[in-house]
Amino acid sequence: MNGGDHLSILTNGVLTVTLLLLVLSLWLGLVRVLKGPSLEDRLLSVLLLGSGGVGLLLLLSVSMQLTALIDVALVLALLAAVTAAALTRRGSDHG
Amino acid sequence: MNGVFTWLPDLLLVTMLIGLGWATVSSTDLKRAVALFIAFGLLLSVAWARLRAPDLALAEAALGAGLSGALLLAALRDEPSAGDIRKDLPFWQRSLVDLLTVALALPLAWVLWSVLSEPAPSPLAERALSALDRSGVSNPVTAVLLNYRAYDTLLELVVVLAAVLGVVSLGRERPGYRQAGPVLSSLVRWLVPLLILAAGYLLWVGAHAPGGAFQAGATLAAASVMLRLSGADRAGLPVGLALRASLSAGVGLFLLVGLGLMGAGQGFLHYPPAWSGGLILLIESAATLAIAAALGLAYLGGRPAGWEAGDPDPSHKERRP
Amino acid sequence: MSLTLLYALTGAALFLLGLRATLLRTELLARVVALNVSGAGVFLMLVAIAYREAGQPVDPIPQALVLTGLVVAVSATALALALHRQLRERSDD
Amino acid sequence: MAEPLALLLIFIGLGFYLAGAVGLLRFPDLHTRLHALTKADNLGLGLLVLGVALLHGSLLIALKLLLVWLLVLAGSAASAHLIAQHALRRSDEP
Amino acid sequence: MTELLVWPIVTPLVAALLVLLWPSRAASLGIAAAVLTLLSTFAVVWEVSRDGVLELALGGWSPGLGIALRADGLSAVLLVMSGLVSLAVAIYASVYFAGSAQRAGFWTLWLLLLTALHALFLSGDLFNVYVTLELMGLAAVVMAALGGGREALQAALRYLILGLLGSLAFLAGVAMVYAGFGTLDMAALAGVVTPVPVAWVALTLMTGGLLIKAALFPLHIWLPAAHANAPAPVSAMLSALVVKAALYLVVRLWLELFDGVVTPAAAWVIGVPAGIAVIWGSWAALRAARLKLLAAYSTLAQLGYLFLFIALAATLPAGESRATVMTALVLMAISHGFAKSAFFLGAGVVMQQAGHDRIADLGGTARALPLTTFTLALAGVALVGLPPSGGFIAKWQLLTTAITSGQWIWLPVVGLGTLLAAAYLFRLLGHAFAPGEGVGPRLAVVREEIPALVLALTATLLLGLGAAGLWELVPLSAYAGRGV
Repeated sequence: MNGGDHLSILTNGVLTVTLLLLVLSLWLGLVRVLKGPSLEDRLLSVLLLGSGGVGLLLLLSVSMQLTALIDVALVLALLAAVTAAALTRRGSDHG
Repeated sequence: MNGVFTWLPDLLLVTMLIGLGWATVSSTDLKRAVALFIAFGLLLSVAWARLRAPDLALAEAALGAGLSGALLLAALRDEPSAGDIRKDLPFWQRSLVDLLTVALALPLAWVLWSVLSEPAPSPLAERALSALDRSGVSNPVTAVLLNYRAYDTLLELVVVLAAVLGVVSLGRERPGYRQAGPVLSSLVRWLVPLLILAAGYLLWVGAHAPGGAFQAGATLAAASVMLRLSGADRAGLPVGLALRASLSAGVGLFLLVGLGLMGAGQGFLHYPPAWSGGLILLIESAATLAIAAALGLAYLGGRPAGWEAGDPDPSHKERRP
Repeated sequence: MSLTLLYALTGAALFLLGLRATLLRTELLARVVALNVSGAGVFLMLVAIAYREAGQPVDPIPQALVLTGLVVAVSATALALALHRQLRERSDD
Repeated sequence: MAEPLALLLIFIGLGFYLAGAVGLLRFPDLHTRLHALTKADNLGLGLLVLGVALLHGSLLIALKLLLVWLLVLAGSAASAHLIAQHALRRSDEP
Repeated sequence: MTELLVWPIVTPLVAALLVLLWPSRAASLGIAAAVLTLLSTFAVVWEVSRDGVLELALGGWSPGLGIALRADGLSAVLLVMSGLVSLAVAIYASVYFAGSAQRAGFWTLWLLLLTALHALFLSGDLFNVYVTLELMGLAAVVMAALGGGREALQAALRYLILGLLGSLAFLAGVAMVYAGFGTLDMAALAGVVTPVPVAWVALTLMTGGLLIKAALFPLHIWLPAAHANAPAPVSAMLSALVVKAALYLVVRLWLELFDGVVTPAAAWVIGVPAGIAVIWGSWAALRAARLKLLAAYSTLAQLGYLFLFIALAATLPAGESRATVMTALVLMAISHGFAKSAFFLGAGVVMQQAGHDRIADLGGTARALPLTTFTLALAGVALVGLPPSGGFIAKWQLLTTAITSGQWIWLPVVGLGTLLAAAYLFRLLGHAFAPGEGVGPRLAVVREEIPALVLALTATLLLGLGAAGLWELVPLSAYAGRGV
């Protein structure tokens, strides 16, 4: 993922590798979403994807020179908490 | 830095998107499908960021992954515990659909290949950017949404209104949640104020940086969802006329501005350049309110108590044990 | 092959995957999810078309269109789910 | 001098991420997975945030990044708790 | 004076908000809005016939960057039809929904539907068309579900899912247009489209989406249940106007915007399903057990005729003969609009009085409800295409053009369709005139019967005798003849 001008080639290269590794760890997390077996396991990997997504956005904010992506990470973190709450409040909670 | 190496993360991301998409739509277990869909939304948000569309990344984080997920999860609550009832279509219908998919896939891929292989200059994009200083805002996406193509956005707010009026007119809201436990309650206590703050920030920042009414409205609606989850039946929404007024605020103010300008001899939605910044912020504020109310109401899933005069007043309702 | 093309083809694939599943699946919730995936595919095509390499400004018009489309998609999802709930309540009687 | 340090921090942070993901995949039951994941994630993101803050080199951005980290921290703690509770309640029910 | 294009869209929208805020005034606000909207459509058609095509660049930005509203002969005629039908429906609905729980829901959504229709007819921008399609689709689905029964909800859900699929395909086509030609403005597009692969794919995707919404065979499966189970005023709107909106867009795309791309061979892609739709729809209508189902199947057949016109026009070179076919198409479309809305409103009266709409048990209807029976018969005359209705002139034009252009195949199709239509009409009238006690004691329903009768009279007499103006109006096009 090519970046802006004032980062050195080395930094860019390293950032690309880190991006690669982070996406790779999300891949691993995805296997858990697919395998389950319980809903909670899936929730956990959604959690991983949430914090991994935040990490990816922060890395991209550097390599693409786009500080607005930090705001995106902020909103993603907030909404991940909402999703977690919604995921765990289910059928048995009827009033 | 244009070697294959820099491409690997993109390639991985793209395969992950397709794999997740596939797993989502072909999952026979509905709970699994919804969990996968939420994960899909999270990844999509990263993809928007990668394609230099931070406005969309924000909207996806709030709307796609956040609120759609919450809506689907609430719907899942109504499903019988059995979850998946799968009736297969007859063989010939399945083959027909597969045939159709392939018949569309090949020309689509070929055309995309031939059109997008060499980047063509887009005169429209240049016009949009060069007119930016007359638009009243410096974020180009906001300029398109609320100035050049403001009429689209007006109609889009009408779509939201129509959908939520549909939800309301089809039936009553679903039963609320029991009072939350200590963990969830404390989560709500700090998350709701933060969500409201974030919504205000996104609304204000939208004029010159990624953000705007839709992202702000969705974030505000997420606060309402949290309140509902914690056991507050009203989910922070107003009652009766006030609720209906906030729903119509977005479209109403848009029309007021549009028709007001027309009355002043300017033409429908033709902002005078000196005023456009202020008018856009005004419209966006009302739109934020309307979208938040609409999405919050959509999460209730139906007509709340006290929607119209004659409905039972919610304030006199007994607390459930 | 450019980044635009990579993501546009991904969008096309998602569009068709979702389209196929919408036609094949019978449970409503699954069809709604499939429609959302399909919509995401169309949006991805549009945003890919808008993409420009670093150094040039991206085309803001498709991005604004997709923002509109996202809001429309959420509204439609909400309506479909509400209809589904009413139908389920009728069948439970 | 800040750049190499930042990259190093990011790299170590990534190690934690990977470890968390592997733990999620390999550990035998929900509770060990839960702990592995949340601990590794929070540390990993913390280091990553530090590195990214150094690379951006602005105080305002650093504060915002800190906020992001705190949010994820608190959010994941609460979610982990909720998930554990949910699993517990469900195993009580049948 | 082009600012007046805003009024047919904004008037119902403002009224919808007012109804939302003051639900107790819903019916009077609705009727007032319908009157004002009708007046604004008259103003549009007047200006178009005097000055030609009207264009309004919204927000002061030139079309392309901004969005243009455009009115030409085609859109002006459809606007007036929509205005007239909706005023009749409004008066009818003020009685039909009086005191019912669905009242509040009906009026706001009905006004929003009207907004969507008029915005669609006037839109000059493809993405804006997508937004109006979604608005129209969502409002129509909710209205189709208002009956609240299981069948109605099920039909509405299927309508919603297929409708969303249709608009998604349309949007994918719009994306292809933007990728290939770099513009969304319809006039600009008409000037730059060339027969290249991307144009083909874009047209296929957009047309596919629209054909679902216009319910052309075999994509019609959602229509009969959705139209037959909705409340009568809603069925009238859906059958008369909503399917026409999708048809209108197909006409725009095939005969104007992508004029240079459509080949005579491609016309068969629409022509063959259209021919099947004519015969199959009429046959199903003949066999239908319920009155509203008969009307719904007859809509399928009539849509078949309309698509036949498109297929026929697509084989003709641009010029006078093509303009004639297009005018006949418009005449057919509006006369079906008036006739079918009259038919559904009449069926609603029968249903309210008899408590059911089983055709076999309708004996005694003619004696108990002479006015409504007359309305149904008149509307039937226009649907069959007997003189002096507008449908007769249009079908006559279809046949002569088919003969002069050597496409004999359509003659037996039209002939058989007409015979079947006559058969279902006479079967219905036979039952209605039979003695029986099927219909209960007559109540005062004049405010429901008169609007239906006026619509039926418009379809048979007014359009049949006064259609001359159309032949000058419709060929005024905002998009045709811009091609390279």
